[in-house]
Amino acid sequence: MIGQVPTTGADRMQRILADARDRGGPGQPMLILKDIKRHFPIRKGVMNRTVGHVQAVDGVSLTVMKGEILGVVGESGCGKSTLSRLMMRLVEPDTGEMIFDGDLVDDKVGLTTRRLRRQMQMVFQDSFSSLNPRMPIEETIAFAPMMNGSSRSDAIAAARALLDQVGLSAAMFARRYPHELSGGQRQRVNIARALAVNPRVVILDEAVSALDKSVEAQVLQLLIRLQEEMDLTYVFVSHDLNVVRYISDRIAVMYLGRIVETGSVDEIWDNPRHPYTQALLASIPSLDPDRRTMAAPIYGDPPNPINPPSGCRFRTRCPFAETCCEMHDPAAVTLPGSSAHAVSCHMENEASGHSRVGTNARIAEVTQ
Amino acid sequence: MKHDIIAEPGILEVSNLHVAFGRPKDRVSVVNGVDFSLAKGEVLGILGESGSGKSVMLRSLMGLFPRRTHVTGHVRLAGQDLLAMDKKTLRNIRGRDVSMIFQEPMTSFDPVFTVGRQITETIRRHDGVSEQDAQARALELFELVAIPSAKSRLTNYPHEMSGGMRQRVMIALALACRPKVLLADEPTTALDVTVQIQILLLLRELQREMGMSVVFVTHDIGVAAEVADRIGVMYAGRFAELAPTRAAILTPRHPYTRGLLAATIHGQQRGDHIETIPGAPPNLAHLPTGCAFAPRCGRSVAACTEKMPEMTVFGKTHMARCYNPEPSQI
Amino acid sequence: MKKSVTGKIAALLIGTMLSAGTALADGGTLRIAMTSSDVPVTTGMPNNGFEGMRFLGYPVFEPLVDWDLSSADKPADIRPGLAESWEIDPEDTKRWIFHLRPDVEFHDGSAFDADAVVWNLERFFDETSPQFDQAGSAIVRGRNPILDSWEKIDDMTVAITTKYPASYFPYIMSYMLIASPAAFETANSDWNEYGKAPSGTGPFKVTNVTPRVSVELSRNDDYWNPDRIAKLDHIQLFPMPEPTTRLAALRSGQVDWIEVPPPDAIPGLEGAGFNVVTNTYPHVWPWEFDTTEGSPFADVRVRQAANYAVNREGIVALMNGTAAPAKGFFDVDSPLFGSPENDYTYDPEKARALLAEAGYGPDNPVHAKILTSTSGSGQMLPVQMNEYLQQTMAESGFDIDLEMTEWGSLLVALRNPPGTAPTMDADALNISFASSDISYLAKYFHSKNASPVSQNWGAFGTPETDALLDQIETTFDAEKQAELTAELHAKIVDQAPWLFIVHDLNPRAMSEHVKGFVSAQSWFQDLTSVYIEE
Amino acid sequence: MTSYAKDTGSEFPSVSSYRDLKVQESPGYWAMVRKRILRDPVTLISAAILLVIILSAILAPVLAPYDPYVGNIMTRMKPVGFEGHLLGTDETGRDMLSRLLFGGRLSLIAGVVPVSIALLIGGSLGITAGFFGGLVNTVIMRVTDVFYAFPSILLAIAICGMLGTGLFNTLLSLTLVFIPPIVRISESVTTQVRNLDFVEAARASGAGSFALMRYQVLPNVLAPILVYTTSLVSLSIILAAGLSFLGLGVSAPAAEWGLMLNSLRQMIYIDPVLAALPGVLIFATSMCFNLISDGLRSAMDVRLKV
Amino acid sequence: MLSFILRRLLQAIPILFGVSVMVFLMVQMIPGSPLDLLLPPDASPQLIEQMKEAYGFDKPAWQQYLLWLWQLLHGNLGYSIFNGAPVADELFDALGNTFVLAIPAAFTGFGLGILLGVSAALSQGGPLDKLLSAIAITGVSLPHYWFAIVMVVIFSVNLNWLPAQGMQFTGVPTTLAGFKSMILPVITLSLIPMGVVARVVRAAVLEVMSQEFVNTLHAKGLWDRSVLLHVMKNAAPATLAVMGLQFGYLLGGSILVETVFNWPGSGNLLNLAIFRRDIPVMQATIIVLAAFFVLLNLIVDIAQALIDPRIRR
Repeated sequence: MIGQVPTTGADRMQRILADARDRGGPGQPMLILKDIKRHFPIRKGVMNRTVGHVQAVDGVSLTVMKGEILGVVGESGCGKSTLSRLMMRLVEPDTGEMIFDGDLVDDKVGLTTRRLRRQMQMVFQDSFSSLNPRMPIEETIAFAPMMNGSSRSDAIAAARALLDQVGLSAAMFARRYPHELSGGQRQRVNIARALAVNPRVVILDEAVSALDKSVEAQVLQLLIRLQEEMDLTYVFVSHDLNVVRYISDRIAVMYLGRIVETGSVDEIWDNPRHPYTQALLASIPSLDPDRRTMAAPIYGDPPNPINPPSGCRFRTRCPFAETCCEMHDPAAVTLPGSSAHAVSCHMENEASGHSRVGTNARIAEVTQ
Repeated sequence: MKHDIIAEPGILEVSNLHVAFGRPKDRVSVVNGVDFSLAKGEVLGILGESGSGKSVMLRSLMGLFPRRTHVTGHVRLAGQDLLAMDKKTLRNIRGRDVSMIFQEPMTSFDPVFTVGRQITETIRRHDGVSEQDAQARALELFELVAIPSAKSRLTNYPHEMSGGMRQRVMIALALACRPKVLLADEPTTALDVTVQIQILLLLRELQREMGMSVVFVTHDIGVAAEVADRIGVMYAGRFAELAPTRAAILTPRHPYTRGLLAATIHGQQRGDHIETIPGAPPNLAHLPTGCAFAPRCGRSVAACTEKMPEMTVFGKTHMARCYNPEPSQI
Repeated sequence: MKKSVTGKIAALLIGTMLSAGTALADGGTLRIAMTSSDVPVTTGMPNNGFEGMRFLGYPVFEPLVDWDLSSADKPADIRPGLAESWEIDPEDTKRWIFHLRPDVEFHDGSAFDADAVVWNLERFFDETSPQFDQAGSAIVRGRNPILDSWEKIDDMTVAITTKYPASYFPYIMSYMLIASPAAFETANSDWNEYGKAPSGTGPFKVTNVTPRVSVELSRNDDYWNPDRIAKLDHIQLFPMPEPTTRLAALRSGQVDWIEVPPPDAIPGLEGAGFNVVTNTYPHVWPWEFDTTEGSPFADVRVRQAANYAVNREGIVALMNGTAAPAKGFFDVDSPLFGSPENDYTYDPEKARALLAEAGYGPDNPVHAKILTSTSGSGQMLPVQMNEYLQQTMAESGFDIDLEMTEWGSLLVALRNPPGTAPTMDADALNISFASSDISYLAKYFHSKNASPVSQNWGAFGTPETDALLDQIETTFDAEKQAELTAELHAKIVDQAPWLFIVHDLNPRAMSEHVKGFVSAQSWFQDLTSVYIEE
Repeated sequence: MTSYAKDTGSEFPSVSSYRDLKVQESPGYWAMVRKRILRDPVTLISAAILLVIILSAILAPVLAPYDPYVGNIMTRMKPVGFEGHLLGTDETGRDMLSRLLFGGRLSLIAGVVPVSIALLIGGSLGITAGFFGGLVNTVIMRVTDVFYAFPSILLAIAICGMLGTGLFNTLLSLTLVFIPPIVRISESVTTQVRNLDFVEAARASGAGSFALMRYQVLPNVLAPILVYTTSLVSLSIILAAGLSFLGLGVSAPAAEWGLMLNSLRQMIYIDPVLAALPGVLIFATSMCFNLISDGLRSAMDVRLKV
Repeated sequence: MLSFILRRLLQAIPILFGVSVMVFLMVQMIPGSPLDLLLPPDASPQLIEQMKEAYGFDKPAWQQYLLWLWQLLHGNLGYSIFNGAPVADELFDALGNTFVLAIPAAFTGFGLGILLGVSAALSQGGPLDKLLSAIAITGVSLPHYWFAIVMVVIFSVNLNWLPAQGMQFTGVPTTLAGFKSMILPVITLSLIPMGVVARVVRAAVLEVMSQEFVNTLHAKGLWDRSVLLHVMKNAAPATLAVMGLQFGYLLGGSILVETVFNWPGSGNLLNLAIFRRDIPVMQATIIVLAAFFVLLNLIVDIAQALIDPRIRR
């Protein structure tokens, strides 16, 4: 694969399907999450009883298509990092299932975690803490292949090749330690490490968030290039809407452990339907001194995920909240006309009884 | 260095500020000659990447240095040189005439005292009022920064509050004694975007109401654009460019400013070309002679590697430190 | 006015300071630092060995048969105590009749009589009696294993029967002290309570007990024997197991009298004006050889060789003159010493010759392991002394291996036959013994008393010595008995079941203010003659 | 920083060509620690003194002018500088210098051996507990808590007092004393490291628990555990000497500093200098270990973040 | 907070249980019979059996344990084999005597330690820091039993200012002589806590001072003493933890100092009990000291939680 020239979409799909590991064919999404839940218990009191749960991920269903870049966006505490770890099986889900290229991920009957991880890798946000400070970086990169049976010399050679490929001169950097690198360089190493097992899917958990602006762009471009060259599928998790917009084909918006809206980049940007998505977009600083933001679209911080609001979780900050929002969880509604655009809001659901159903209410109208 | 851009002396005058850390033999220069003047009621946004010295510069405006810091230059607040004054006077000024907001609202509060106590102690320190009066003032401040159920919030410990609330408390604390100058060190970086905008708007509003001068340090151009009247772009401990916000963003003259703007992802879509600045910020311990940006600069000329360019004034209020500035464009 | 108050306070303070440094002068208080690690039990049967008897036994309580401690010049012997006289039942050599002393009162005012004696016998020998004293019983029975039964003949006469005839029975009876039955009732029949305010008949009364800290004795003005009414007002007894601590306490004036000062400190003490009193007493510091098969000391020649290999003068020098050479169980000057063939001088040549005879040589030294303790009652300076023995005996062809344990373990080892685990494979034990009377001879050297029965640890025994011992036990004529004893002792010296090393000279150091002390040749001392002169 | 240029290129040499690539070496963590220690005079001097003490203990048979167990009763308790005896003689006339030299052996053994064994056992237990967490952690840590409920000196004395005297029992009791604190410290640093992203990342690579512990966790927890452990050596020396001092440690005639201190105690009124010598050595050795521990701590406490 | 305290109390129970098992097991390891020392050397086998029965040593170990535990839970610490006295009386007397030393030693050691530690931290890197740190490290490196002897030689024997040994009072000192008898033991005992606390405080204060909020405090214009108050309160939990441990060591570790000064404290009692193989006394002393140590740690936990609200969970 190394050394191949990026090609266009149809060719790409051809090559993705040509991978010997492909099992599901063109119609099969790379990854399907079905109603995944993960709650972390909180222990308290005299007997150390469980008195509550952090509802980190609370019923997420998501589909990642082959070869696409799915952006997952949300604020801190919305569960997006837990979602990444759930996909990698670093955290086991309480309920729900995950299907990888048609195979159920399950250590007993389906694709084992170990085999899953040969096809799926992850890049963490903190470039420093995700590298072993006592290991030269080439060994960090070679670690996974060695654990999967490569000889040491093969793995090291491949690691050095990867270093060059992610833009770090192997001759200069291979034996360096993480503290000798800058943040951007470290993140390149992390990317190389993820690619070392030749995965099909890479989960990028806030992979560029800690970088300086000038470096962020470099790394993003590197990611895009690698994705094209190596025919990868990305799940790109970030809080930065600008970056998500730039890199993604599709976007999923998360709020308090749930997906509230999914759709193509353009759909989300041009026609955000969920009030939260609208608020997010409206909160981005304008970068135009002549058109400064005059009012905050919503007020307050996201609620504590330990005791999330009943019904629609956004209702406590939503200007359109009504009783039905408190009573019922909104189901995901696929918007007519755009098969990929789905929203979990009572205002999109005729049966919900919300007074603004069908009005296409805009949060900007309320706040201005 | 004198500059005639602002006619009357500002509330805060900084001249030839140098800050270096460490023992003489392994000294690292972090701030390498900063000059600026802050007018009354002005918001100066200072933009820079990590390691540009922006945070250290900001803290030195208050005389806050770690151990073994070597400082030269002048920081004049209403004519008084903060760096030359005795400890006692400086302490009387801190928190009263100049106050500060920090980046991480979690770590900026003492975790073992209630937030109310942390505000009242400042009020009592500077105004010498009774605890009761101080509490009443704290409550007012809480209401001013729009903290819901303010009264009960006063008895909260920092860890019991959300990030946005903590930052509001931080602002309340900074405003406790109606300072003339507010120094803000990346106050919204740790916040979510929906909270960030609230804080920015709050700051903007309070600044106008109180007529404060603000120095606002950030790495996010968007944030600077939202609040600043003027933007200074720092690179390797110096201002590369200092210009009114509009000019800085729309017609940057320094290649670094332009590169930064180009590399900032804001509204671009998949496939859009992004011009990136090659390389990484310089190592402060081994700065190149000449312009520190020259090794990464696409417009560098021979002179760039020889001598640091002086601030050049373009138009009335626009300055940049460059031998070969970007052409002015609209 | 104000000034005078201040002055009073100052005077008070100075007074307290002074009192910390010196004794309360009026009437005289003697402060003694004992070697024991605790205050001996005050119930009338003190623990802590003979030191306990010395300070909390005889001064407070009295036996039927007491010790005459009035002379420093001759070995102390028994004298009438609470019994005015005693005799053997002419019809039964096992039955002894004791005539009790009339008009004796306990400290609590109750009368001493035959009932009191019987009550005390029951205390130690009748498990069913309400006053049975477990701890005291163990001590008394250990010292008096032959007592069998008793009977009250009349108010002032008691008869005691032994298990077998034993001529030395009166000596054994000297270790059983008589406590007041009435006081036991006052103490709610609880020996622990009793210990807080005990009552005996002795010249001193116990007036204050602070566990592990001190005991205060006060003069019994109503003592029955006007000649022995104590001169001292009070005696304070402090346990101080550490020699250095005792030394420091004496030198800093905290006490007036310390037992066993470190020998090295004696010249310094004397130089500083302290009196160091030494005298011989019936004590022997030996190695008890394992004489059983398999031990190198099974061979009498090796035992004799060892006795010739010891530089006793060297040890005396090491002990700074606080010890005397021991060439037998008794002191050489004792009439009971007899005339053995062997005179154990320091003679490495003779030792080597004997070893050669026994099959040892320079390339084939005698390997032997000696078990001793790091400290203990009467052990003197076991570490240094044994290390010195180890050094000097090497010249004569002994390769000695020292095993140091603590006092308790050594006592356990003594109770177990050689070769068993508690003895740690030792070929000899180093533990010091009393040699105050002939009752001990049977205990240590009769084969019927081989461990674990009694204290003949090395299972020594020859038909000759056993027969002599049997004869002594049934000989009631003192002169004849002494004759036989001397004969036996000479045989024992020649057989060398022990390595005879030194006799302790029982050093004690006291300040120059302590007067009137007569150092008896005994484990025990009479404190009634002592007084403090400022 | 020329790496950027590579971003746009996409032609790469084949993997096999990297096999013999000449790679610039970089000093690792331990090299940095070494460098920092070499610049720390206090640690270097302590190490030098300690080295002298250790060497003289090892070379005692060569250096000692006399047999440490044989003396002459006629020349006992001679002062420092006495003819033929540089440091005088002890209470049975043995050469002090020889005994102090040999004494270093037992004292150093008593200092180093229990701590080393405790490091091995306690470190393994602690790392295991920290790494696996859950039930394993609970069992190990609760048992440790029980041991921890005894003040260390009390525990050492209790164990020694019950098992009896001797070098072996001393070592055993001290080992038992040091295991719980080492377990605690190992567990806590391991728990910290285990939750770092790089361990997660390595786990995500399919590595087994053993490989994770060996390659990812161990190199990162070793430094703090080692630093802590070296500080225990000093305590161990003092405790061992204290046990001998009480008569519960090694027994005579062994040359051991604590025991010598005890037996020379009575001479403190006669020749305080002589009596003080073993104490001075115990103090010097334990001080050296403490200073080295401090030096290691600051040398290893490299804030690696740039 | 109440639930926190309750939970900590409950957590202490299994530890105490474990401690009791351990103490019992340790005592079981003692070679030989505990009665050996009590019995006369020539005791008959019958007498030995009889004594064993009287003290319950003839029962299987687990029965002995349960019996002991049962008695323990009823506050009965048993009776000394050696002198038959109730262990509790003697032990609580002894503990009192130990406390009389430990409490002033703790005050001295902790006070000096905090003073030293804070002063060193405030002059970090300077000559004062080096000097104070050297004093602290000396405190932890000195064999204090040796130091005690040296002090006795100087102050008691040569200068004759202070008594060489012994406790010159009962209960609490009321006379000058009483106080004087405490001086040397207290100084000796306070040496280690002084060193340890100084080192911990220095580290804790430096750690706190490196935190961002200290900048906030300075930025507020607070006086140094107010900043120090904040720093100290933040450093308090770490300091308290080490003080708790050290106080425990003062109680348990006083054995060496009590031996040198012939002080009738709990260490002395334990030493005696070991020496005499007096099992009930040994067991009781160890378990009471351990229980006290557990209690102490509990108090420290609670105090920490009171100071630092983040710990209350």
